[in-house]
Amino acid sequence: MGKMPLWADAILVPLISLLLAAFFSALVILGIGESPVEAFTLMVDGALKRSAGWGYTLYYTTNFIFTGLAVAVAFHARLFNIGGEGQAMIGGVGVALVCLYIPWPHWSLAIVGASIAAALFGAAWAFIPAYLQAKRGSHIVITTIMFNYIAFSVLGYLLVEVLRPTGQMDPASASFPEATHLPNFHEMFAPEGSRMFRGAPANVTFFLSLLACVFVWVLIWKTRLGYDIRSFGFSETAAKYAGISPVRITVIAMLISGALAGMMSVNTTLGESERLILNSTEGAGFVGIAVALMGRNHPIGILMAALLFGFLAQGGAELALWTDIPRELIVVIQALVILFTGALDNMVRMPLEKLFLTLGRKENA
Amino acid sequence: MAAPATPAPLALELRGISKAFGPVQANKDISISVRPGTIHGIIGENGAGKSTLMSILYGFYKADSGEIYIRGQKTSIPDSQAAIAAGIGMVFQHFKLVENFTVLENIILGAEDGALLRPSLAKARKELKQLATEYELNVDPDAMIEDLSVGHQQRVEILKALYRQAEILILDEPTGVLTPSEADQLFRILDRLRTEGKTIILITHKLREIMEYTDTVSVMRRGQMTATVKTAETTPEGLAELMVGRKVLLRVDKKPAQPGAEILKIQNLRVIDESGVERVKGIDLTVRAGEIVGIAGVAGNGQSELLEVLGGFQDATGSVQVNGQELPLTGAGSDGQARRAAGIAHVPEDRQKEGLIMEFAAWENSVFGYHHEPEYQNGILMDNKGILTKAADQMERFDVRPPHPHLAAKNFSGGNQQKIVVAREIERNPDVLLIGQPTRGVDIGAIEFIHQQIMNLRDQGKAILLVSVELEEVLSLADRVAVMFDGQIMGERQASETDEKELGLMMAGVSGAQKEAI
Amino acid sequence: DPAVIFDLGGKFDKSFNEAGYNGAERWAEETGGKYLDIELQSEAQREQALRRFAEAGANPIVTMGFAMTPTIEQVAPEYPETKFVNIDGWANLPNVQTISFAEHEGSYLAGVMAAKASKSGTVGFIGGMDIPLIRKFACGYAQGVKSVNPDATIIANMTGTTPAAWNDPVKGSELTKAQISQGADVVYAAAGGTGVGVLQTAADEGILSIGVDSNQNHLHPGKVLTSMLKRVDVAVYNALKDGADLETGFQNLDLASNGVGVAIDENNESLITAEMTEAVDMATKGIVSGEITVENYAAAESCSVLEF
Amino acid sequence: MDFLTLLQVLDSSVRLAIPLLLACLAGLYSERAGIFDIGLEGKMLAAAFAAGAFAAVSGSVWVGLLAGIGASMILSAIHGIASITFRGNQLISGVAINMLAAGMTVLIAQDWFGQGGRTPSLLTEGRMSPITLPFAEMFQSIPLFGPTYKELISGHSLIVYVAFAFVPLTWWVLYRTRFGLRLRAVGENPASVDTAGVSVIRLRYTAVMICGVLCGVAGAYLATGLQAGFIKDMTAGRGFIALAALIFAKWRPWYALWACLLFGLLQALAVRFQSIEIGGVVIPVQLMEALPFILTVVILAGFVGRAIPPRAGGEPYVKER
Ligand SMILES: Nc1ncnc2c1ncn2[C@@H]1O[C@H](COP(=O)(O)OP(=O)(O)OP(=O)(O)O)[C@@H](O)[C@H]1O
Ligand SMILES: Nc1ncnc2c1ncn2[C@@H]1O[C@H](COP(=O)(O)OP(=O)(O)OP(=O)(O)O)[C@@H](O)[C@H]1O
Ligand SMILES: [Mg+2]
Ligand SMILES: [Mg+2]
Repeated sequence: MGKMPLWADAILVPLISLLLAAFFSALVILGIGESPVEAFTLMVDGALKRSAGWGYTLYYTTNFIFTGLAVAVAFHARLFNIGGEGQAMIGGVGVALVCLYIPWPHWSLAIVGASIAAALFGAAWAFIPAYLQAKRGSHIVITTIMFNYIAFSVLGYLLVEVLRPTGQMDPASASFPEATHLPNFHEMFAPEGSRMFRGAPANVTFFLSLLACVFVWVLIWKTRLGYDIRSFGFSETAAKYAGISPVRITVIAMLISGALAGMMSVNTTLGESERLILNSTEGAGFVGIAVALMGRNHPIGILMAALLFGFLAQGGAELALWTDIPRELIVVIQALVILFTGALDNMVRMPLEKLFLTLGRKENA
Repeated sequence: MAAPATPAPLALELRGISKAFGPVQANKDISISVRPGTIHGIIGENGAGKSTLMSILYGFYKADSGEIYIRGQKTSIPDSQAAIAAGIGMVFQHFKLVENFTVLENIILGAEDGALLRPSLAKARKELKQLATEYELNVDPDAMIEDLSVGHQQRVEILKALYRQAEILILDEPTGVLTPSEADQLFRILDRLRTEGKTIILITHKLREIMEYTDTVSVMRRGQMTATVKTAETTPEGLAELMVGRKVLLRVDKKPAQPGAEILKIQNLRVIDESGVERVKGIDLTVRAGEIVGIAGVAGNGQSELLEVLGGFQDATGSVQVNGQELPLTGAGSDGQARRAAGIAHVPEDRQKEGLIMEFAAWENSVFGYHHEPEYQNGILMDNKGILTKAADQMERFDVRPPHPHLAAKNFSGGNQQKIVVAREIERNPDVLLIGQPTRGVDIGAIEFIHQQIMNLRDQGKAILLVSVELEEVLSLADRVAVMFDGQIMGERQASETDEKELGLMMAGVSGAQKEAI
Repeated sequence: DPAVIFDLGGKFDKSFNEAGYNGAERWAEETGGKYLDIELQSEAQREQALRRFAEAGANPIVTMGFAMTPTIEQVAPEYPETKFVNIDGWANLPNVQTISFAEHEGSYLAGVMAAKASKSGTVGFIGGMDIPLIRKFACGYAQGVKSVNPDATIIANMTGTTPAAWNDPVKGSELTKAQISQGADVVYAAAGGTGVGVLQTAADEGILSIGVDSNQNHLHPGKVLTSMLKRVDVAVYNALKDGADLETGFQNLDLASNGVGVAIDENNESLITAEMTEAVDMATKGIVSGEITVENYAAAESCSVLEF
Repeated sequence: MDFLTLLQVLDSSVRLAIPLLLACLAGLYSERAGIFDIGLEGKMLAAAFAAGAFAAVSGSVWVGLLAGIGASMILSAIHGIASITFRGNQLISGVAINMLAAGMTVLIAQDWFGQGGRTPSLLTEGRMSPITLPFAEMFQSIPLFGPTYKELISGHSLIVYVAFAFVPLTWWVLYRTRFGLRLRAVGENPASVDTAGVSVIRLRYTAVMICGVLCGVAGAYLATGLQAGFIKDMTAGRGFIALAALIFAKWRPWYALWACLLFGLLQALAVRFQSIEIGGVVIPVQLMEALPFILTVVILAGFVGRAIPPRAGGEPYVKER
């Protein structure tokens, strides 16, 4: 049935789209009077040629994997969860509570406890929009947007009034106990005395995010629940015919989605800042939307897209370090990548399809 | 079927039309000519390319190559606007109406006079009245499309074409969704249009309609035009063979029924829908083992709701028993999975919206609704390999074409989609089979096959409840026929002891008792 | 070369970070020197920026904002040869210079001026995000107002509870209008970019406003009563000038050391009465000599004259 | 709350509601035509920047307004190309446009003015001045009506009145004109429009462009009406609130007006009454902050029920696959 070979569809099209995005980014950089070649070299050097660069890239990647998966799971049930940001924030509250008030003997237990708390809190934050959508038909796009704002207020209140140690200026919780410190890549992989990965925030949570990819893949394509979710996503009437309860699937899909978004805070809150801070999510919830859409809602695609956005985040930081280019340039580059690989994808795909079709015809003839 | 004596210019001529959708060659070098004032039939299997050809003529698709001549003039039809200007109107198989617009709004859409609506609406209203009297095309101009029956929606489509002064009217499977009386009325209208000199192209899967109403007929197969003949000079059997490429049994081979115990027992069933309207008003019905009970009736008289209740996706009150077991009709235990567990299998009326997930591969669809059953599980995961093997085998046996389990459901033709659903439900070996509109829009090759499967199941002693708007189908399949009107059962007849005329009267609300009293 | 790390608000936030930026630019202009800088974009970059600059040999590394403190505490010991400066922080390490400001004292002076300028006896305060630092401003301001007019009403509002509160001038305008309608005729904006809206609306509506951090008097000449100066620019300038030799340890820049104060220049001369100047001088003297102690919200976590 | 306070709160509601209303109507045109648009925020932001920049440079608010509309329309065109011509995902396109605007505005502003992503402050000629309606002073002595007329109805900038006028105008266009009929149809069932001989593509582009114009006006109002220049991210989520209002309004013009006024009112109340004390308990400011959002959820759950979007919304019109 395919009009194009699989490799072209999965690799060639995104590649050309990326090149287009790069081309327009270069134009923008030229426009503000800087050198695109230099900028690109800096980004690649800083993000991919140093172990610490990789440590940052993978740290951001971890965040985007979680939020991307969160968006994707909801998407399979045809639910548009824009609330990843808020769910991750509240997930962070769960992490903080668990780490501050339970004396964990070892990080391996702490990460389990924190993951469960993050998932539960994130899921709880997704529950109300899910329930309202399922039972009352309140549009989930609005309710999740609203819940992002509400989460911000909740977090602000908690940090200013409740969790902040007296005398501390910073609206942040106390630092977590030493025992909860997650091993980072430096501690895990660097040989004695080596500077490999030093200072980079990538930590063991990265592997947790890979596990989450596998989990989502199995869940969606290998289990009854996944079958239910996809059926419901494609056709609500058919799902009803098959005895799949729309209310149940809506709620469950959103709970899983919220849990995944919440688990991002294991990486940021427990893995990086080791205390709860106000802006730990930094828009990763929104980037997750782009990641999921670009990754075609498939864990492998999401992993690739998350890597790309991780690279952009880290490469952008390097740019900001060594040049005078305003940091917003990275936002523009990200936007162009999303635009060309996501929204304008057919611009590349359609001519390629035609090309392959004529090539195929010629071969047959 | 009098054809004009003098050779007037052709109303329409297509020369060498080809069209490919990506790798699929939907039309290959097709030529056809149609004389004015005739009804020209087009038949062919599902996916043969009939709709594509007509859509090209109507400017909906663009042909890759070929020429179109209208009344002898070479005409280029790049879009529907050009087609309309050339006097072509088309009633699509899937109507192109805006559901939440009124009839009037749908009629003027694209054919407004001037930038403001009010004058256009007034003018259309007047003209509509005239057309209504002229052609017996009555519809309430202010009704919402979504509130109309399919038959009325079709009238709107025809009115749309007439309002645009179409000289050539294309109808794509117009009777697939109509009741017999609605179909009769449609053909009366078409007849009148023909006598006025308009040209009509009729796509249908029903040989009877071809034989009764058309002047000439073209047969398509796999994107090509295989023959064009005068209707008077052919036979149904001959056409069927041209279509399918082999001999087809046009009659169901039916052995006498051997009814056994009561399997399905329905008492005082009532359904009130979301908007508070009572759709089913107290039905009593039983179906016994080894028997097919057919429900006839004009669409919208509660048959759909009856099936939905039994299938577990509509709440109701009253009592339904299967094998003596009472089934809950609301709340927990009343969903589709509980029904399946109770031994009810269900081929839904709308295969695309209910019976299949169009984006799922055939193998995934082969367990749709049954995917929770232990036999498809492998620990906490689904036994996808097992399902795939089974599906491949099932597709082979049910002659699903192409027999590729990895193909998405949407890539099968309507008939083959239906076979996938029928195979899934029959293979369950249920005690009760509910089956709604089993052959709607399905080509005759597939109809033959599906009917045979239903018969086999009956002969294995299963209870079958069949709902169809095709009286002919109900009569030829069912052993007992119940007619529904306005949410009630007007009466029951043995299929062998009744005919279309009597059933038709009952469908119109003339109760059996009344008639007997006469 | 030295390096400057600006906090998430960015170096053009019209207040705190921008003051630092101005100091650095002044140094660059005067000495022809060059400095590295970065505007942080994410939390994870804090450590990255410190390390990368330290590894590149930058010295000293000036960081803006208290949020850098935990990271400095972590990174500074690994680069003992590098001097770090943390403005607004509290890090206590041998190679770190920590600079804090007595914003409450400066705000107190602003409060004194506001009370003197107010005819209605009602003055306003508009903060950015509701965090302790901003309450410190508000509390000092309120004390200054009360010192002149014990019956004065102080309306204190925060723009929001999220970082967006620093960049919502429209809401700043609305808050200003709301305060005006409640009788305020002087408003003090400690709200970053949101303050732009406050000052604008105050000017439009014909009341007086007070700027913050940098000298904002020039934004609406004759309509901005004064600006509470927080001499971050001086601190940064000095740090860069001292270079690698700078003295580490804890520095509190208060009124006495001219680290905070109120701006008086040609743009607001016309608004300053002799009486006002006198009151400000008195208060300054009192604070410097210790006769007046201004309650510090950050230390006490409460404010006796203002409820939040 | 006394009468004057009430008036002031309402006055503030109006000001806060206007950008929402314009963006909401913009979204209405686009979504009614079947093109979902979560890029309202970005378009407003781009317009605010362009309006601020050009008004500053030219000294004319009208040049600013035109520039704002132009900038917004460029983004609209991108959205159109992505979602109409190339049948891309409309949500992705919207996300990209929001980010593009957030980045480009600061980048260009910095490049042009070097003020850190701000435009220079506008002087009077660069700003929209409030219009005092006739008789405002004369009526003032009439109780209730007088102050209402003077405080609430009079004294807004031209765009406020234009925005209000757009509500009935939009209603009229949508339900009384040929264009409106086709627009609604193309959002419900594009095939019906196509087979009726009307170009789906042209209709949708028109709708998307109208959306651009209205977003442009909204953005220009922010930068030159409510404020005196552009600062980065100054839309502060208003595009998303407008989107919420649009769904809340079930894609209808009059409802959109009420929805936006309600959101404006909620925001005005939160601005006006921070931390109220009820029965000795001080409600934290964070709760007041979140109140508009909480109330939105409550209202949505309790009163509005299922909002059915235009049926073809979000789906590209694909004839041949
Ligand atoms: N829009 C389309 N895009 C791609 N392929 C199409 C499209 N429409 C039809 N096809 C393909 O073209 C072929 C002919 O389809 P067409 O709809 O013309 O058949 P048909 O004869 O009308 O069948 P049916 O009897 O089921 O209505 C089919 O194989 C189908 O897969
Ligand atoms: N847009 C499309 N893309 C790909 N295949 C299509 C498309 N539209 C129709 N088809 C295919 O064309 C064939 C016939 O399509 P069509 O819609 O005319 O009939 P149908 O509704 O599937 O069947 P029936 O005639 O039984 O109702 C089927 O194979 C269908 O899957
Ligand atoms: Mg067809
Ligand atoms: Mg068909």
